[in-house]
Amino acid sequence: MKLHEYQSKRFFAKYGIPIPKGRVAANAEEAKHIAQELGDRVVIKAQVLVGGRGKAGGIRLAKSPEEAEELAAQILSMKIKELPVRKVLIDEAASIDKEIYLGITNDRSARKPVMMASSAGGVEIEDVARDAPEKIVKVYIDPLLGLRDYQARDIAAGIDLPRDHWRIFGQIANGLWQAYRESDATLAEINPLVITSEDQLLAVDGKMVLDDNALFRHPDLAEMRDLDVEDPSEIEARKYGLVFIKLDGDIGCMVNGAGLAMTTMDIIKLFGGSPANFLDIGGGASAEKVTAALRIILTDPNVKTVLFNIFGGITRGDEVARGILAAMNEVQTRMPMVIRLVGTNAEEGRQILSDADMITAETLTDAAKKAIAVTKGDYVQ
Amino acid sequence: MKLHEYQSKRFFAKYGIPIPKGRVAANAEEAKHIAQELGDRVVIKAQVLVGGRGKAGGIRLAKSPEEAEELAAQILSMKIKELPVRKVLIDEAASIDKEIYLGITNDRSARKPVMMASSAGGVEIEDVARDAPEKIVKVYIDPLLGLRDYQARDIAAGIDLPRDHWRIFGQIANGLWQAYRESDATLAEINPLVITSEDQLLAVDGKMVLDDNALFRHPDLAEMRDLDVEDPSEIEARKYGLVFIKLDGDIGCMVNGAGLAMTTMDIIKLFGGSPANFLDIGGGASAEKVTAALRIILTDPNVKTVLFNIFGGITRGDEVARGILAAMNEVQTRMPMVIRLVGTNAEEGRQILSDADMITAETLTDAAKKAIAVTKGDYVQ
Amino acid sequence: MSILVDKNTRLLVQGITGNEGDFHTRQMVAYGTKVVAGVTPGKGGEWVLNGKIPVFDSIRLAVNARGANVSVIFVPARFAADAMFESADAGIPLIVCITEGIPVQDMMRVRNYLDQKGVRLVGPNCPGLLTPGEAKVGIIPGDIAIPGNVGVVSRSGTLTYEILYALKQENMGVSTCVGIGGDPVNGTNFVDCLEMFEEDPNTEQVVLIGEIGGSEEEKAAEFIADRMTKPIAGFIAGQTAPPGKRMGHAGAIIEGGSGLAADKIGALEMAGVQVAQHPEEIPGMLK
Amino acid sequence: MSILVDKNTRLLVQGITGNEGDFHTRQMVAYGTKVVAGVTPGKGGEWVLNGKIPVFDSIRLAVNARGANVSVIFVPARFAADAMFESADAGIPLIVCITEGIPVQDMMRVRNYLDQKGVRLVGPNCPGLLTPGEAKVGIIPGDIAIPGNVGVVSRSGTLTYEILYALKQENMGVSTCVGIGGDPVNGTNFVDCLEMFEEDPNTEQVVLIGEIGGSEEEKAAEFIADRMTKPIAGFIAGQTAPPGKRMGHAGAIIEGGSGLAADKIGALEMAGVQVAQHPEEIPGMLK
Repeated sequence: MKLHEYQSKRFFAKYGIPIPKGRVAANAEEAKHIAQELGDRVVIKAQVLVGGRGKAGGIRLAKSPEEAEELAAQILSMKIKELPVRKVLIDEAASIDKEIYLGITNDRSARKPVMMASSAGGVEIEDVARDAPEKIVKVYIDPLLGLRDYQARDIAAGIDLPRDHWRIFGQIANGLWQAYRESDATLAEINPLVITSEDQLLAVDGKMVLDDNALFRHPDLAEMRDLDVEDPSEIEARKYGLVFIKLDGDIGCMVNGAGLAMTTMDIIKLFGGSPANFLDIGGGASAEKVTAALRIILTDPNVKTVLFNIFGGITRGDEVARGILAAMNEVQTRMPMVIRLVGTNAEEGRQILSDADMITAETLTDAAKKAIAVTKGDYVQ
Repeated sequence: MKLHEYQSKRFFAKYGIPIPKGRVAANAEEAKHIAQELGDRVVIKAQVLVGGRGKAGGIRLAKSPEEAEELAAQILSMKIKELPVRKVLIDEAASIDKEIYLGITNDRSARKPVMMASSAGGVEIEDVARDAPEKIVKVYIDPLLGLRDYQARDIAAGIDLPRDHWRIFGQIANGLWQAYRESDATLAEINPLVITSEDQLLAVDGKMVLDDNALFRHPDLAEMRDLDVEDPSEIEARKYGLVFIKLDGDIGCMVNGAGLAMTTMDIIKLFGGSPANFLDIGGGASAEKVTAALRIILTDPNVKTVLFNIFGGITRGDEVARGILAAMNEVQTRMPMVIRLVGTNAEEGRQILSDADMITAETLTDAAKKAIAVTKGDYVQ
Repeated sequence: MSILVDKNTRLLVQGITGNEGDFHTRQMVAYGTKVVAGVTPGKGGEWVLNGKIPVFDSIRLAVNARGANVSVIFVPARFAADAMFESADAGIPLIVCITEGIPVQDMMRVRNYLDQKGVRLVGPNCPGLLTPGEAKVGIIPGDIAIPGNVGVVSRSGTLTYEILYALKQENMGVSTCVGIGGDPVNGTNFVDCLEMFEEDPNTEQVVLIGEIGGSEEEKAAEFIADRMTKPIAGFIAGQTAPPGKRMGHAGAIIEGGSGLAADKIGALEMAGVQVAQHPEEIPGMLK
Repeated sequence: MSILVDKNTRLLVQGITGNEGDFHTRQMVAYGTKVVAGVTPGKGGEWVLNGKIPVFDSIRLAVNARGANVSVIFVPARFAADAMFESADAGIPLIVCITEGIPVQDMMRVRNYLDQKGVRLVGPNCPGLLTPGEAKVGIIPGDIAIPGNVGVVSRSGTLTYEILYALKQENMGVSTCVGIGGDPVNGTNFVDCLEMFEEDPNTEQVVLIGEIGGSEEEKAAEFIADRMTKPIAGFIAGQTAPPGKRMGHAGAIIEGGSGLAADKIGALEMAGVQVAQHPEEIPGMLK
């Protein structure tokens, strides 16, 4: 789950990281008031959970409250990468001498958090990693011990930060570690961390991504979730404990297990079809879950066929078949269905489904080929 | 540094440990008001930093605000083990079904914090350790990982706590760990942790001892230091970076180094004398420190002789001697002095002191014997 | 022979009285696995499975009383880290964690702690281990594999079953199947398993099932090129997965252009692994 | 021969530009110790001691450039834990921490971490190490000991000097003197040193100087009874110390009736140690 810039920065501030004075506005008039309070020059920043706001015109400098009002109105009427801008952050404008990148993320190979910094701030760290990897300094943090002071100094030295900033940089690095740690973040990033012309360090932009699995520990942060960023079917799927990801093909997929679901998509593609989605219904295949999953798949107008791929495992195939039938009955659709069922009592299950006029398959390849044929209209029983 | 009961309990409450409603009063009238607010039955508890308050009459139950006022007045006029009672805590009285001990301290052998609990609460844990050690359950806490939930459960099971209290006990144990950890305590203790007749867990008494070496991290806690508990000369000594402990003999000791200072006391005793104090003036022997130390020793009317034992080490003996003379000059005393000086240029140093009519010695035994002789009035040059 | 679990496995089930724990304990016992104890805090003293298996309040009590040498974890995600710490502290040398959805920072702490203690972890978010005919530790259906000489290691659940099922259809047996799990930070990885399979005299060939995300398949390829003598067939799921999306498994995500299926397939093929286009090709690739 | 430090010691000084660090670095260099580098964050690039010793911003830089194998710490107490972590992470195998007044919870974390890494710590709150004629690491005055066959281990500072001085007066030489420090949680303890002295061919007898507080002397007595063949003379300071008071050293306190000098003396005597009534008796007890 991503936090907005203003949420991230407020959270950082709790851990002693200096941020610009600023507030959030949902309309132009509010923006004007905030600009009046803050004084001369303010920055109006679109609060959307995608990159590239700047290029899209979502970050603008205003030299008067009136200009702030006008620009806020403009930005609030924009869509950036299809996401509507619902809020703008009005920040005191900083005069920037130098921009630094400072972030923490999980390094899965090292199984440790890694703090990264670069003297090339203000651009995406991935771009720096590609174009000038030598500019990135990394330290691995022992998850049981936390960031140590010497590590923050090593980073400061590594990005050639002037020595008179080392102490405050150490505090900021430690604050960022605390923020990351206390929120169960998977990413906590200040980009840019600027040195102002008054020689102060200031976190001008901030970004946090939280671990969805850890939100139970952070109900206050979980409440900040912005649903705009997600496809409505993906949100709907989460309610039922399903994982759904919309794609642009025409064969809807319903599979139990993430690896098998990916494999099902791959095999459809391999034989010339195109998957409409990734959908993992998880363990078992209860009528309730199948019903919800089917409804979600059918909201996609591109879908021409639905392919079920259920590896029964411990669940019996006849039970799965009955669950599917119950779901069909509930949803009432005429969409063609290809169902592959494997495992204990799979034959009985397939018989039940055949009897109900569904297309069944035994192997994965067979199922994929049948689904493609049905979609293309050249399926022959 | 010890915290008072009310300070400890307030600190515990920050970490989610349930404590009785209550407030502190410095006079009887306040005590009455607090009792009125709290309702029926209150406990009036002397806030002094010594054990045995209860036996001394420093903890009393009041059944009305008027009784609270009267008892508070009594307690506030007491001295407990020579310490004046300056504050009383007025707590809502709990109806107690069962008393538990729960504490964390440092185990120096294990080099880990240890959490201890006992179903025999309400008495000193040292007494339980002596009389019924099998009643004490201990778990060692990995200082890098912290208390784990299963350890709290192990404790709950170990003291036969009914299972329906395990969850809340786990929260209390974790809160106590956090309190200990966040305050750099060397002891954090709830005694008793009671089960009330309403079947609630409640920390009725609390005690914290903080690590003096870590107080720089906790300026808010450091401010709570109660100077009543310490000898005024010990407080004065701390100001100068000296460690002074008053004893009841008549030979004042001034030594550089803690081990040597103890040894000097031991050797005085060995040869039939009696040390008036432990005093470690630390590294070197600057005139300023020696002056302060001498003043502190001389505040003790029992002192008849002062024995200096300075192992010069890297500091030159002649410099030490001049420092001592400067201090003498400053303090202006006629107290007899025996001075033992060893190390580089020690001979020159001893010469300087002899010339100034002081008694010098080369060995530790010689010095002790001379000091004892001077004290007894039978010293012959 | 086999790796990790066999007929000497004395299994302890953490969370034995929960729905999952209860169901799968029955399955494991039915398979013939020696389940010696269960642990559910607060339920110590009960007996489950018709009085066959004693339940303890803590791992230490269970280990003292019953001498378990493997623990399998079915407790909910929010309690799973503690369950692993408890097992490790009680001296269990092999922990198999089935639980899905454990916070990744928990897993970083757990993994670093277990490494210090020299405790092996399989999972989390994995189907567990199966040594056909000897022991089933976790949730892999027992009837889809027969004993044999193929070692199977996989990041996936049902996809693994798919492979086992396909092998069984061709009458090919398995030495041990290890589901290492789909989380970004886990215990035992591909290289660990390949090393054990290389050492295991009863494993003659290996199947490796990877997926998008991370770089464990690339590390496996490196190890295979350097050290493996036994033939390997592989499959990588997620060739059609879009970047930036977690494909069900917390670890299955293409990030900043890394973790792509194509890169993994390339690395494995360079190391001499036969990579299948779909799982049903696997049996045909083995001898 | 000797233990821990000798002429192959390549020493790094943490906090070299502070008053203490500067003063004692001069003393150590004057003694002949090979001081190869200093570290003071923010002063990297400077040279101290008339341009003889380079200063680095971090231990890693210093180790990379100068190959230090021992580090001695003179930084203030609030920075000392970090200094020890930094040295350990940079791969220094022996850390000698002179600093006094380090919070005990810091020391518990440091000690547990160093143990994981297999790093040896001497101190904190100690005078350091002296192998007469070879290396002086810390603040023990070099001129109060001559080379010889007596190993000295002590919890104290100036009291240790007292013993060294007394030995020198009798023309008795020292193999290595180890000040293990007066803090309740420290690194190397009596048993560690006794074990090393027992192994060291050049040490023929040992002096052990303990004090009140803790139970390290009792553990030493146990080790001596079980394992030591070399003769030992000892002294315990604090026989007249009142209970409940910290006698200068953070670790020198009699708590709840334990840590008493009498108990320690008794235990050592039971183990065959000759315990002196005062330090000046020690030389006469040795052969």
